[in-house]
Amino acid sequence: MMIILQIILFIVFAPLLSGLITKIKNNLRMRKGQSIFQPYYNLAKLFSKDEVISETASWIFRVTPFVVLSSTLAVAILIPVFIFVSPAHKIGDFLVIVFIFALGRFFLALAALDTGSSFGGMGASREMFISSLVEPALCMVIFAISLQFGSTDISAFSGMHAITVSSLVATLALFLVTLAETSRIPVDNQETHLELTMVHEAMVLEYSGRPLALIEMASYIKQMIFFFLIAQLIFPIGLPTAHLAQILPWVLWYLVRIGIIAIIVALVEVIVAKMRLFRVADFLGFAFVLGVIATVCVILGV
Amino acid sequence: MAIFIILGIPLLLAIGALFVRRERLFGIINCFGYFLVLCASAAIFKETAFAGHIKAFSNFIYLDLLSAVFITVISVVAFAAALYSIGYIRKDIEQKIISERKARFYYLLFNLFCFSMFCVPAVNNLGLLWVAIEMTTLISAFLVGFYNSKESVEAAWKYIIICSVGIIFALLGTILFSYAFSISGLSKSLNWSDMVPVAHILDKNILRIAFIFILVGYGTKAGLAPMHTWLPDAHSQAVAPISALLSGVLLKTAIYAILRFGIIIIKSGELAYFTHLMILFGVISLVISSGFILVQKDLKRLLAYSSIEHIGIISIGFGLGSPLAIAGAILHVFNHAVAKSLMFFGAGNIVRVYKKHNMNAIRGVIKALPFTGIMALLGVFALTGFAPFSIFISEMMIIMAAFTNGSYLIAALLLLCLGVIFGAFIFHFGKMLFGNLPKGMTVIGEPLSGKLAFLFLFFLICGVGIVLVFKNKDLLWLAQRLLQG
Amino acid sequence: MLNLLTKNLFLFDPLSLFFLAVIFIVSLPSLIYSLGYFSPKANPPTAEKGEYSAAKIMLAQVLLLAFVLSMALVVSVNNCLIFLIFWEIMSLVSYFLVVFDTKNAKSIQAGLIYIVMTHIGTAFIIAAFMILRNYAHSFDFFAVKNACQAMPSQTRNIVFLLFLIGFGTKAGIVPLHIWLPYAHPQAPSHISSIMSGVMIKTAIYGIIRFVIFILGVNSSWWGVLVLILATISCLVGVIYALMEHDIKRLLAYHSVENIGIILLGVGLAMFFISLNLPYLAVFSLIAGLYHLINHAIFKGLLFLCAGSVYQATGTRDIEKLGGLIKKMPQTAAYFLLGAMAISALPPLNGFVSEWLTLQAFFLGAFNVIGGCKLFLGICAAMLALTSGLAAACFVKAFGITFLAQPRSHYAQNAKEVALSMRIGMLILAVLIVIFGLAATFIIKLLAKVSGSALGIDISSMSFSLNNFTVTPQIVKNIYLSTPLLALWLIVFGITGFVIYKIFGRGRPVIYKTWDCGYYKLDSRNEYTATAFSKPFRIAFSFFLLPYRKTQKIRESFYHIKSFSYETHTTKVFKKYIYDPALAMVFKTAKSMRRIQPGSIHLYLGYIFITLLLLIIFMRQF
Amino acid sequence: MQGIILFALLASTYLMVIAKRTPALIRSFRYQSLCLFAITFIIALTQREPDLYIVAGLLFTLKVSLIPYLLYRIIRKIKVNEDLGLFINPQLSLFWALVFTYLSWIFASYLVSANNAILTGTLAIAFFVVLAGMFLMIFRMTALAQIIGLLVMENGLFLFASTVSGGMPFFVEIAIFFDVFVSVLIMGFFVYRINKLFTHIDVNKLSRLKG
Repeated sequence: MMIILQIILFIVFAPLLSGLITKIKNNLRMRKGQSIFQPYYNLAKLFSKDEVISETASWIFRVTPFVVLSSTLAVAILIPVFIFVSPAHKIGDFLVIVFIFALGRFFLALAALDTGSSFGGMGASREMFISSLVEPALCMVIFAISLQFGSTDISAFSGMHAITVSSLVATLALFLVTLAETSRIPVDNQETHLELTMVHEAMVLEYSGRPLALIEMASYIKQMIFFFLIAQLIFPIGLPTAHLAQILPWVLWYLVRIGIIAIIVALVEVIVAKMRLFRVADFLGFAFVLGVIATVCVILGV
Repeated sequence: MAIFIILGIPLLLAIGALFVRRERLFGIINCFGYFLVLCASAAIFKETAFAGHIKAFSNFIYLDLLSAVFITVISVVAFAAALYSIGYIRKDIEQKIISERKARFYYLLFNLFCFSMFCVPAVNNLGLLWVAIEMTTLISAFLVGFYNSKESVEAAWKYIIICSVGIIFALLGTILFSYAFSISGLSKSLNWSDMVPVAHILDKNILRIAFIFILVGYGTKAGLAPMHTWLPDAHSQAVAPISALLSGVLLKTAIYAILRFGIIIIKSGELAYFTHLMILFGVISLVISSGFILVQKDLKRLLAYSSIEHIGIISIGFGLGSPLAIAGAILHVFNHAVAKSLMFFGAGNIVRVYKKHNMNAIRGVIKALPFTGIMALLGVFALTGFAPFSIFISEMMIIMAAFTNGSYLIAALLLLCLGVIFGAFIFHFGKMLFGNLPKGMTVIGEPLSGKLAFLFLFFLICGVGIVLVFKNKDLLWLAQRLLQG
Repeated sequence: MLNLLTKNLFLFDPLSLFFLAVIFIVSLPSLIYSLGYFSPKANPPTAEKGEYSAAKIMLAQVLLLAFVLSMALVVSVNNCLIFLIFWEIMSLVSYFLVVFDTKNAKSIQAGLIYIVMTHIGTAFIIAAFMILRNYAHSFDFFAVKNACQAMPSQTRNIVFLLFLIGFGTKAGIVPLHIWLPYAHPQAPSHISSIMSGVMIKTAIYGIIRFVIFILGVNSSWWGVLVLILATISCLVGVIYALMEHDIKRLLAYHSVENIGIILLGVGLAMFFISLNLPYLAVFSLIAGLYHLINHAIFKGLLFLCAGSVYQATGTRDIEKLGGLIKKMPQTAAYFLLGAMAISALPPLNGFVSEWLTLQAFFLGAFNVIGGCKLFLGICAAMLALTSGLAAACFVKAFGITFLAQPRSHYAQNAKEVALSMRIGMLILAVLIVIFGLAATFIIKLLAKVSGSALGIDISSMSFSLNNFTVTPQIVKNIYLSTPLLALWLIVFGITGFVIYKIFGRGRPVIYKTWDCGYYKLDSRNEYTATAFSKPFRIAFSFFLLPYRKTQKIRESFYHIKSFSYETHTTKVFKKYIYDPALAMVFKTAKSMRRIQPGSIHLYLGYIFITLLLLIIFMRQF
Repeated sequence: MQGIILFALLASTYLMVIAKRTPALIRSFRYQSLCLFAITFIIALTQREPDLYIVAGLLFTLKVSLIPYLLYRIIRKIKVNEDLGLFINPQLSLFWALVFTYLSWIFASYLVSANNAILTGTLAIAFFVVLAGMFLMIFRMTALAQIIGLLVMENGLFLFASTVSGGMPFFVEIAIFFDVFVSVLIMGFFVYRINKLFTHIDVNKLSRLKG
């Protein structure tokens, strides 16, 4: 029951988030910009189109969208949204999330190589490069957080807690990681299809129609999950008991928090310029260092 | 009296070699003769091991466990060499390298050589011991210069001159011993069995000097660095079976001589002195030989240097002095003799087929000579002390003893040098044995006798290695009895 | 005093049994596989006919059996000397297997490097045993164990270092790993899978048995040292693997990496023992052992797959391959499974053990104080980096080898391999899944093993809540349930598929890959492995020191007829440690050679001088 | 009486050390052996031991007459130039000889208790002769010189033996004589061969086997 609710929540709101970000960005750039609901229109359009599959592609290419989607959803049910503990918290903890995302990414990269177009290969190479550099930073952040809350369980820090220096630093690090993971500027740029800059888009270049829709959906959800994690860290709130009356306003507040994160991301995307690929190493290195600092702060108890 | 068989048969064969016309037949007779010798030596070993020492010929001949061990080693290698010679010499004749007459000459020398070597551990009188060893030099000089090429004659010359010089110092040492004996107011005698009981009352200073002469003198013959210089020349030029005898046994006889005097030194309460000198020479030999082995190009010289290395290990073993080390060293004498003979036989076959000593020009032996190739490959591992072959055990014992004595430096050095030498050997032999056949080379069959010799030795290598792990108690017991005399 | 042997020659405690299990789990499939691999008709296209004559195959099988047997004996004897003997036999047989292809100069060189490195390692082990024997006066494990209690800590440290170097050489810890990428690729593939899957594990056995079980950890820097070395091994191994395009060498480098991960578990165990945290010690040793057996399985599988690819195509260079997933679908599937497992993707076994290892770090960090927390954290982060890079590497390995279009005639006419080979691979593939899903049971078993290895009573410790969920510590409510995870993944996957079908109208259109209008898109346009690994090459250039060779042949200033471009990476350890050392040794040897110029007078001089010196310094002796 | 002979022996040894050509060397070797014979004979007279007479006789037949004859014969057979080929010129050799004499004196006095001067002297000379022989072998190029050097050492040894311990047991003595004789024969044989193969007997040029 909870699981269904939660998934529906994610599926419903994730595209909206992305639409929101795009809208804000456009407005900040003094453009009118598309409507917030554009992502829904896109998805609908993609679902109605029929797909083209490369003749060199193998079953890997066909199976990938489902793997990506299912891995993302699997993470989605590990996140405590409605009540204090996540609906499926017995499955795994914070670390497991990292590994599950890796699963989806692995297949996406393979699919990109599968079609034999050099864009795909390029995208796969870059994606794996970035993600493998994200790993240590993310791990360090998780380390700092779990050290602070004494457990790698996500629910552990979903509750009410004081904002300390360490959690601030950790949040910053997590934020940088999120930019990389959700293929945002300065690491990647979702809006362009210029082969010099694109990473995620290059991987999914060969996809069309419904599979593309599924992959897009998955990436929206992934983004929402990461925003949620940041939100939990920076805007801690008490969690309601299982009464529906309490849940609804809480869900609202929950969305608001995520919205705020989205706005910040949009701002960052507007002010910052995209980096060269090889600068990303430094960028994520910085995130890693922040993680270390956060850990030190925890150890010092500030 | 087994000792008569041991000394007699070689002489008889030597005489026989002059008269028996057909070398092929004689080769087989020879082989049987040495088989008898082997059995006899086994009997002697048994006797001495339990009954203590044997005397014969009014003290001319004196056998205790030590001499029994060396006699056994000699007879084993001699038998193998005799076996191997059959095929080897015949091939030489077929290939017109030597004539029938020369073949008989070879057998004559072979037997005389063996006789002289058997004399060394048998005699009691130290003067005669000296004579016997000098005899080995003189006879084997012919065998070194056998092929009468420039190299072989040069080698023979160096061999005979350097060894004679060394041996003269040995004689000087012997005289000094007898001097020490005489000034202690005892009746004039050079009998070892007379000297040992009174060793403690002899003049220490003279003994010390005397032992230096002995060590340098017989050390030259034993190939201890830096007196080893004749050894690679001689061994690389000699006839293959003789090379086996030279480095398998001849060196050991010299070691035996050193030990005889060493026992007197020890009995006179100068253990530390003996120990230090032996270890010193052992270490020098080990280090120098490992260097030479690393950059060697000539196959037979390589093996010769490895003999120097093993002599070094043996003398370290005796130098360490504890029963464990002695056991290891004695064992090593045997194991090295066996393994080295095997390698020299292999080298002999290889050189015969490839017509050259230079290892860089030899490739794909396993293809050209499958049997020899495999044997050589296994032999390399046996020689460099790889389990499960017997040398591993003996080296292990010596290293163990080094650790137990707390002389960690020596142990470390041993391990280091053994590592280097192992690497060098695999490096050289890996290139030689494996790889493709050179052009125009065909697969050649090998004589049965040669194969038998290989198998005999290889059986000993493995067998001893495995047996000794289980029989070590008795071995230690032997070792303790060994230096009692 | 020289009792080399003891009454009970064999020891079958849980540790030994565990390693026996590992050995046979990997060896049996390889044996099955070898039947097909060695069939005379099924030669690599490149190798000339009759490469494997009947006699040679016979020999190979005998050696293989001897190899397995020797390994089994190594892990089950109860006596240092016998251990040493079987250890040497193992090395010897494996050497013969490495140089099995005697015509190939490469394999001879590989064998040389391998056997020499091993022998050096053995020398260290011998030294350690001898020191131990001085205290125990026996080679019996338990006698030694008892003697170790009374040993001064200085000696213990020395012995520990000797063991670490000795076994580290065999295990391939950086910087002692250099033999591994040479030796493993040269052996026949099923042998490589045994060598890489099992043989190097015997070294881990040695470390656990002799350092933890017998010697006993007494100072915490041991664990720290092992952790540091392990971390370095992980990173170096995986980075080199990324640069590697010979598929078997690539796998060999991954062995270095995985040995690092295993040692992280072991090192943590040592660390926690010295801090007296028994529960964590047991837990992290479980993690290590779990990864050990996992690595044995999936690395075995991957090597077998690589062997199949080699046999089908005749090349090991992945730049020449591609599109094999259509030619040999089953092999591809197995390889994919193995790749997923080794890059720690849920819900397979590699994921479980890496999660356990990370968890061990985290739980440890909760319990230690101050700087140790940070140290553990950074180690954990490095492990994460390693797994990320490993994933990247296997995307490359699988993608370039099996996907897209064939890059050369090698891959063009490849066929699926013989049945027996496929069976061999299938068994291991199944095991991968089982070890992923049945984590809790296996952990229960491993708990016994590590408990007995560490000499800790585990009856009071709980490692699993219900039968499907791993819970290191309930109080911290940390859970992992691979079956559930797998279930959900499948459910969601099906959901996605259903949605796809519901909205679906008509069949998908099959058409050429989009080629920007350049209508002749062929395999030459594909992304190569070199290109794929370029970002990593640049990011880690400080360590890899890449350099390129370009050569232009120009007709005129304006027209370049041909242009060749190569890029290489510098093997740091080889170039800056091993080569100079070797050069030095040879130099000294050469200079030593000068003392023997062939002049007999000089030789006589030596004798004379020796004599004089001895007489002069007689008093010194 | 003995003293004079010993001195003569010493002188003959010096002559060998400074000798430049082979015949001279052999001649002085003959003198040396003669002195040795004389000493043995005197000891035999004084001690009235039948063995010693035989030993002396052997000494005369072998060392004084037979071996030098053989050596001369070799020289005549192989018509190489009779130059010894000196590494060190006679003057320097003489200097070294003096040094050796001094060394051997020290050595001798170390061996025997001080009061017995004559014994010490004999020992010193004996040891010096050995050293001189060694010197000849090291610093003279030709093969013949080395043979003679060996013989000289052997002489010194004999002197040594007969002085310190009144000679060896009889049969040993005989065996040693026999041995020496055989060795000389064999060496001569090899000298022939060397001359045949290399057309010279300059053993310093024999350096094909090295390293």
